[in-house]
Amino acid sequence: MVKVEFLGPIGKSPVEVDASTLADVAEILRRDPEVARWLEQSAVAVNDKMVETLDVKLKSGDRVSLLPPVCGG
Amino acid sequence: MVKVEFLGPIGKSPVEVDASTLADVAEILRRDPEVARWLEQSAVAVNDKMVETLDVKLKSGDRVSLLPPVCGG
Amino acid sequence: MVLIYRGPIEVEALLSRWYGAERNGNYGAMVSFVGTVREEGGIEALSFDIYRPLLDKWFEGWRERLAEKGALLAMAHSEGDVPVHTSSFACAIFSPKRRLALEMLDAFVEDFKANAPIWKYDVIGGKRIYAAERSTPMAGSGLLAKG
Amino acid sequence: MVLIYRGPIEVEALLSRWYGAERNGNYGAMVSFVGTVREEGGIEALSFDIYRPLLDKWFEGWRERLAEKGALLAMAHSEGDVPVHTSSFACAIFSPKRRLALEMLDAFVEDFKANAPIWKYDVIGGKRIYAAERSTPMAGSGLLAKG
Repeated sequence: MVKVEFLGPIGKSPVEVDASTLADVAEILRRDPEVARWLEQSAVAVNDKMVETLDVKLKSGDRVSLLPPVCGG
Repeated sequence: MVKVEFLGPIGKSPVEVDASTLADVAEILRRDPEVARWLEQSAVAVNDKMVETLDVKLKSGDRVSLLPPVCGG
Repeated sequence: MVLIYRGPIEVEALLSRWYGAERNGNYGAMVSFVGTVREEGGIEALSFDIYRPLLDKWFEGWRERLAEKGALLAMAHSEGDVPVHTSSFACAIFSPKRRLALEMLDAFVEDFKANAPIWKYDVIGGKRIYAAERSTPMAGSGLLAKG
Repeated sequence: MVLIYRGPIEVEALLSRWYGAERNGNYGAMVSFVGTVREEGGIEALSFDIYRPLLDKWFEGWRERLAEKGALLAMAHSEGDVPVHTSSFACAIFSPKRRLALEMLDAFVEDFKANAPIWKYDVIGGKRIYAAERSTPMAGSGLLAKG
């Protein structure tokens, strides 16, 4: 299982999903209305590394993080 | 009499000169070899106000300051 | 590593510490920036969430980039509530050259605003409200909305 | 007015004082610069002469220019000997906007180098040697050589 965590203001507890690529994760999250509205404006990290393609392979124990718009300072 | 003071590294004590314009002061100072070599690279203030012309009128008690190249910081 | 304060930064102690630690490093120039919470829009405080693992990675990238230019970078940020007129962000660059330090500080803070994984909330009437309209989507946002 | 120190600036106390005095001014951004004497060329110290009346006039001109933009300027400088690894120059700008503060700091220090009536000497073997080759003629120099 892959763990998906929602950072900052998304304010949702982590979920475990069955996914072998990031594209699978995208498909699952698009079905959750509470999360779907954040997808357009969120960046994504896998195991704390920023990713820019849906082709990323995932294995059990991997961690996917959703990062909504930021504002430090 | 007009007082002429030599700031920073010129290292010369003030002198009193008889002058009615800054052009008079220039003429007097050009005759002093110790001072002459600083004139090309020095700016001038009259009564603590920077001046940019030799036409400045002077009266007794006025103070002319020579400011050689600076380097603060 | 980014220095994280729970609540406001103790700016006086921090600047003293940075200056004291680096003045023997023969750098010549120290340029620092401190961001203080302004009283505006009826807020009592700002509040911050930080995702530390990515913040540290992002910061170490900048530290290395500056080290290649002979400069040293330091940064502190608050987590949780930071009342108005107290400070949430501080950074300093130590460099042999002032101009370089100022330029790098500007570029660093610019990228910080766009890509440091920190989320800001206004605190009004004791409630924490996400500062959505002042926030910036990070580079690569929207990936999971595709396909 | 410029704060003049006889010898090195007490940087920690000065930055604390500036920060403490201005953090309630609702400025949002404090950008500061500290110049520390580097160990190079076999010097023991730098030494400075200052012509205070003109330095204060020059500084007040800048202070007013920045006040028109809603920013506050503070500056300190040393007179006399400043040993290596101690500091001779510090300035800070308080502003609602960081970018503006950084740009103004750069412009201010640039003009400071060219037009503040301060003279620098290297101290080597106890002797004070005018730093002629690092010095800049002020605007309007050469007037008395004309005619």
